[in-house]
Amino acid sequence: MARTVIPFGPQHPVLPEPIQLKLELEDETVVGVMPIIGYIHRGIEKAAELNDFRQNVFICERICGICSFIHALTYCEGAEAMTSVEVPPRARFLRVFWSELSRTHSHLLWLGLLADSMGFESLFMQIWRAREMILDISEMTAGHRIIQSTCIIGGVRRDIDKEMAKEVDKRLLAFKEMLDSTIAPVLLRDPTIKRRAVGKGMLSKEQAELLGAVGPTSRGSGVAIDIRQTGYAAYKEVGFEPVVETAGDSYARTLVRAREVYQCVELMRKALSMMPEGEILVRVDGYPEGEAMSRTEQPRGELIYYFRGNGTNNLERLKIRTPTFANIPTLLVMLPGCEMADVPVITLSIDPCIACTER
Amino acid sequence: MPWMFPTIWKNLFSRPVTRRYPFKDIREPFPGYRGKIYFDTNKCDLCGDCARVCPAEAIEVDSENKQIKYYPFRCIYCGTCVETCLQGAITQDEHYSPPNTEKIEELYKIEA
Amino acid sequence: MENEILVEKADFIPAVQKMLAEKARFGTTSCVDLGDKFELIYHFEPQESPEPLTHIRVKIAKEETLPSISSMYLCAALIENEIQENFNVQISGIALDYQKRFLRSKESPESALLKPVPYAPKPPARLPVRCGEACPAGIDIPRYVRLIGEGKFAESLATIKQSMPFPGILGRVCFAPCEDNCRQAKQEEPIAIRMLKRFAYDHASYGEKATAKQTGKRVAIIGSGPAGLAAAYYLAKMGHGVTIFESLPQAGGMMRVGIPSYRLPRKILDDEINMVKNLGVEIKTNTKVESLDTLFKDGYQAVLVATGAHQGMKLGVEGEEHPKVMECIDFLRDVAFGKMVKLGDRVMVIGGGNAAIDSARTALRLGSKEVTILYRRTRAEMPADAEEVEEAIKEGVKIEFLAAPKKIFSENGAVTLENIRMKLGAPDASGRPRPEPIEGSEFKVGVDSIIAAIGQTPAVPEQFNIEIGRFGNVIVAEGDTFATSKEGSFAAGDAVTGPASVVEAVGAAKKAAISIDKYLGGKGVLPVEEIKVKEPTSRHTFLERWQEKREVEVSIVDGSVTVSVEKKRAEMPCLPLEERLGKFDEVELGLTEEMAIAEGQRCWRCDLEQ
Amino acid sequence: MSTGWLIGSAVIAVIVAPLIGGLLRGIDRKLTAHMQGRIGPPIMQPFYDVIKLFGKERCVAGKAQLVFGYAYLTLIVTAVVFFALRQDLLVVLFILFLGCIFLAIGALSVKSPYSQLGGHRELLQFLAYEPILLLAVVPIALKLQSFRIATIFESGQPLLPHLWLSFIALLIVLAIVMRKSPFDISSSEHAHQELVRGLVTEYAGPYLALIEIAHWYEMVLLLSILGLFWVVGSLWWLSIIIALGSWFIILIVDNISARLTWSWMLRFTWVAGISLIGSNILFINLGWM
Repeated sequence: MARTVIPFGPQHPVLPEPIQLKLELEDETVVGVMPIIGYIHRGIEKAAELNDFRQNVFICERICGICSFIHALTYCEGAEAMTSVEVPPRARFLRVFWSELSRTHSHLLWLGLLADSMGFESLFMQIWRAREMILDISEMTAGHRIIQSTCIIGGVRRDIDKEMAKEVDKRLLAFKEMLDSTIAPVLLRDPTIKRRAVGKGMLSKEQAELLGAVGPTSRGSGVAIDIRQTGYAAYKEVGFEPVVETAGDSYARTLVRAREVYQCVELMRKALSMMPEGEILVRVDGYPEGEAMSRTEQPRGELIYYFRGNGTNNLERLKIRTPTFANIPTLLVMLPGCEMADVPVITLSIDPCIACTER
Repeated sequence: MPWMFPTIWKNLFSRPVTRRYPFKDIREPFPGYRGKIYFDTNKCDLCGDCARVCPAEAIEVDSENKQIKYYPFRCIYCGTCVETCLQGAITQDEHYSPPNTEKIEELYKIEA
Repeated sequence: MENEILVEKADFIPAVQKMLAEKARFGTTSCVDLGDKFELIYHFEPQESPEPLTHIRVKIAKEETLPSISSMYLCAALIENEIQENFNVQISGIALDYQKRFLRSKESPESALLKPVPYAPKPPARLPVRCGEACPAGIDIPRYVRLIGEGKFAESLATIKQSMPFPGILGRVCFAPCEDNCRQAKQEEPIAIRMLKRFAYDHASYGEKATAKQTGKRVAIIGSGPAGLAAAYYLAKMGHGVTIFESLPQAGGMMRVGIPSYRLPRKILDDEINMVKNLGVEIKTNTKVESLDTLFKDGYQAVLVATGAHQGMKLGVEGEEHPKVMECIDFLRDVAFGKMVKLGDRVMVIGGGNAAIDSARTALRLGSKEVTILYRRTRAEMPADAEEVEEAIKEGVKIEFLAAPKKIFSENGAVTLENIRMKLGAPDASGRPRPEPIEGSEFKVGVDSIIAAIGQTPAVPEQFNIEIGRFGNVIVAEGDTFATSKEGSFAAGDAVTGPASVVEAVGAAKKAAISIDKYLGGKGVLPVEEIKVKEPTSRHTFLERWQEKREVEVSIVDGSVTVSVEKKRAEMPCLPLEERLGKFDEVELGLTEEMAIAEGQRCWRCDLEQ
Repeated sequence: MSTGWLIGSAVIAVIVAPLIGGLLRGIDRKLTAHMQGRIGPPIMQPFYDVIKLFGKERCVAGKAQLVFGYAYLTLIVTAVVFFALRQDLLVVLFILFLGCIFLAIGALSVKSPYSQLGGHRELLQFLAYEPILLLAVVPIALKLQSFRIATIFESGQPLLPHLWLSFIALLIVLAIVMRKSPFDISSSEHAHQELVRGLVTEYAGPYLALIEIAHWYEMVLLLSILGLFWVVGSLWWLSIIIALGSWFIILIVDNISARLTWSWMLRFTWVAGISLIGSNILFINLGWM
């Protein structure tokens, strides 16, 4: 059998981010895979040590272009813990709203990319069309489509008044209607999609645990871990159940994300309706001192920030562990044995965000 | 396969949802969009707060020469300077700043 | 931070191991440069996610080396590697093998973890196979053959033991209907299934583990032949108290008295009988049971009649009562119990079954010079094993085909046999051509002894008071339950079927044991040991497997020569001919390990075929 | 029909076929865009693309590849000429096959793994559709006792009522030749695929333009073969409708299905295509059609 090494990336139309997978092929079957990261290291951890700790919010927000709000939120949670700031309740609910908005948009983006990697262009366009509705809500409420910049230390910068909340609710319902009528049936029933995803990229529950998989990747294998259960922001008040699938294949991971989109819509509507009146921002006087750890659930999984301050304007150390970084090792289990044609689908099924990974 | 058919059939006979940006049918941005940054040279008192809070170091205040340098290609349009300015000298409108072929910088001469 | 655990470098690994034991999930590692030292903080999430994190902090000097935890948490490898690169922290043990499998570290060897999960992790449903269906004992043949091919001899033996208690005996004397039905025989030669069974017994040991609780019920078994022993084995395992009554001085029945020791060494037989005894079975030798009713009176709730077929059939020719004419079964019994039997130089054996061959070969070993077998039909119709016939001919036994005795009388001090030539006629009820005498072709042969080996019938004492069939003197037993006409008594083995094979007797005894257990109020479930072996998950097609076997060798030295190597059936190593005569040493020596493995791998595994 | 007229039509075919092909590609992209709710490129976009490609630097991975690229174009054009001259249908098809093989060999002559795999897949694709294309001719010949295209024109009665099973089989072939889902295996229409348009990855500039033009020829030729199914009688214009209709069906299928793998394609085309044509042949022999 002919053995070929195919460089899948670092620049490849299927994976628009720079990760390289050196695929060892025997004819069309993948027998070995070697992920190589490190193409876009930006030194954000170091930059965060050099900048004012308040400005770091905007830097951390730009670690990832898709789940930016949640990065900002994680940073703020940690910074608030260090400066002993109590975030007003209204701000916490708003944070839930925006982070779910972020998650919805991320999952839809991913579902679109998945459809594209399967060559299902019309579904891709349809999903991104639905995503446009979410981006409109983002622009309406936060002022920007993707990088919302609404979360700062001490609360949030913008409020959502009653009128806007009503409008948002209307748009969310329209969005759900669109999902129900055009996208969900195709994702759930289309035989060509199932043929491409069912049984591809198997990851068992034990492997997911041992390899430290997080987020939908582990939930697709039946590991019920969702950091939102810890109840940061206002998740405790809003309340939710993690979405878990047990099959462990690419299709299961797809279903986890698709179901989470629906869950997000519910959470956003709940957060808006439960939101109490009051302040949205408090003054932050202190300087970060001591250590803190903050964890949140990003669309791709658990995001961990570790802070260490010494009472000055700057942080002594900021450590960021992103979910994709934890999920990359699972590729080594999922890819060998699959067909070359399934590589894009399987690789995408962990929703790799390389910009996150490299920081 | 048939589950996608109604959607594409409907799309085929309805108006496309994309727009010929920036030539035709431009949608007005939502109120509150964070777009271009302007400095009001009459109001500015060269305190330099904006330069200090700017996370991207896109603003440089030169109090000796009484001028402000603004780098739109560094700016991340977070709007922190607008919130910070006590004089209300910085404003942000609701339009995207246009693309450009070179990295320009804007110079504001402060009169006061 | 809360939940901090400050540890020294020496206590670091034990602390992490403690986290591992508490099933904590590893989150991430942070490193801080303290100028002269590094501080590493390992963050763990204990069990459920709403609980707060636990942090293990360790400070090391810059030239010191910290042990890696990636052998415990594989997911830590990537993070430790990153810290190693970014901070120049020396971490021992992580050497990420990017070339091969990315996450293999020095401490964790290549594990199954990094192999992909097959989509269908369950082994494929297996198909019924012809060899297995042919086996009267229902042994899972393809499985034990495969396990030998994989070198797992103990598991293989356990597989055999699941359905048949005497692999040592049947590995030597089974007539192997499985091999006749082997599908591979159509394309190549059949798999040497019997030899592999013997190999498994010789090269692996097996401990009886699965035994049910004692039930307190008692069963009497009459006859310690294969059927009796097998039934005793299973009944004992199902928890019943079993007593075997044997009229002969030693247990074993036809296996002891009918099969010569050069085919079945007495040691093997004794081992197998001891194995049954060790299960708590009592064997009363030299005890003849006169009546079933006395047994029931003695407190046995059930009786199994397994008396076998020990009565030789009459030749039915004139002069049969001549003193030099022996029944083969008597002859073999006498030899087996060490009685001196004088045969003389010229011996004539009449019959074509295994008993005839055994008698002839035994006669050779007793010192007879000229042993001839007289058979009415041709070799193709001989009921004896082809292999046995082959061996007999090798050893010097002559076979006179198409001839039958007509008259036996004394002439000039020797026995003379008048025979008649036969020819094959139309097929009879058994499907074999009926031999018809050719008139006027009589001829005379002078011999010293004559052994009649034309078959046996059961001899069931009348006092047993059970129904006897009209033909062949056999006990009438119900097909499924093996129950006889008498309440509480059962029958199995040759006594029911007429003379048959060991394996058929064992198979029948197994069913009879189940039936007896049900009669005694049990569930009729045989206790079976679980075997832990990985079942194959791949399904090759028949064609692929067939081609696999034909290796093609290409020699590059002298141009392109292709040699196709066909894997042949293993040849059983045998005792050289000159060492056989006069002794009763076992002729077959058993396969070597390499031969057995090669033979096991030769199997096509029709049971996995798609 | 006079020889001069035939030669004239051949010349016209060679000139007009790529124009039609390019135009169809343009309309294809526009329609696909509309189905996806987009505006899409201008209809003339394929021509702009090709013109732009011609203006680019000449860059080639290996001389052999160049030769194979030209051979592909030449052979396809030859096939079109033979078709226009109303020659033997078998000759047309075999020239077409030869051309396609040259394209695959061209891809295989480069060391790039993408190109190699693409070429390999193209051969598999070839294996999938060529037997069907070839077999589809058999029922025509059975019906008309001749493989010549001229005979179809002279026969005076449309083929479709008798040969609609073969026609459906040919639709599968059309989808493969147009490289549409679910069959866009060797070079996906958009490069968002694991092989990055494997087959033509290593062609660039003017040579890529040549390949593109050859594709147009190929598509028009295949549509013409589909048109043969109703080329005579008073309703001759139905042949154009049939060709365009089948082209439109392929577009729809492209938009409602995901790309599948080559092993599936091989199985599907062989089972579906051959059984369709086989039953057609059977029915003709039984006199049912």
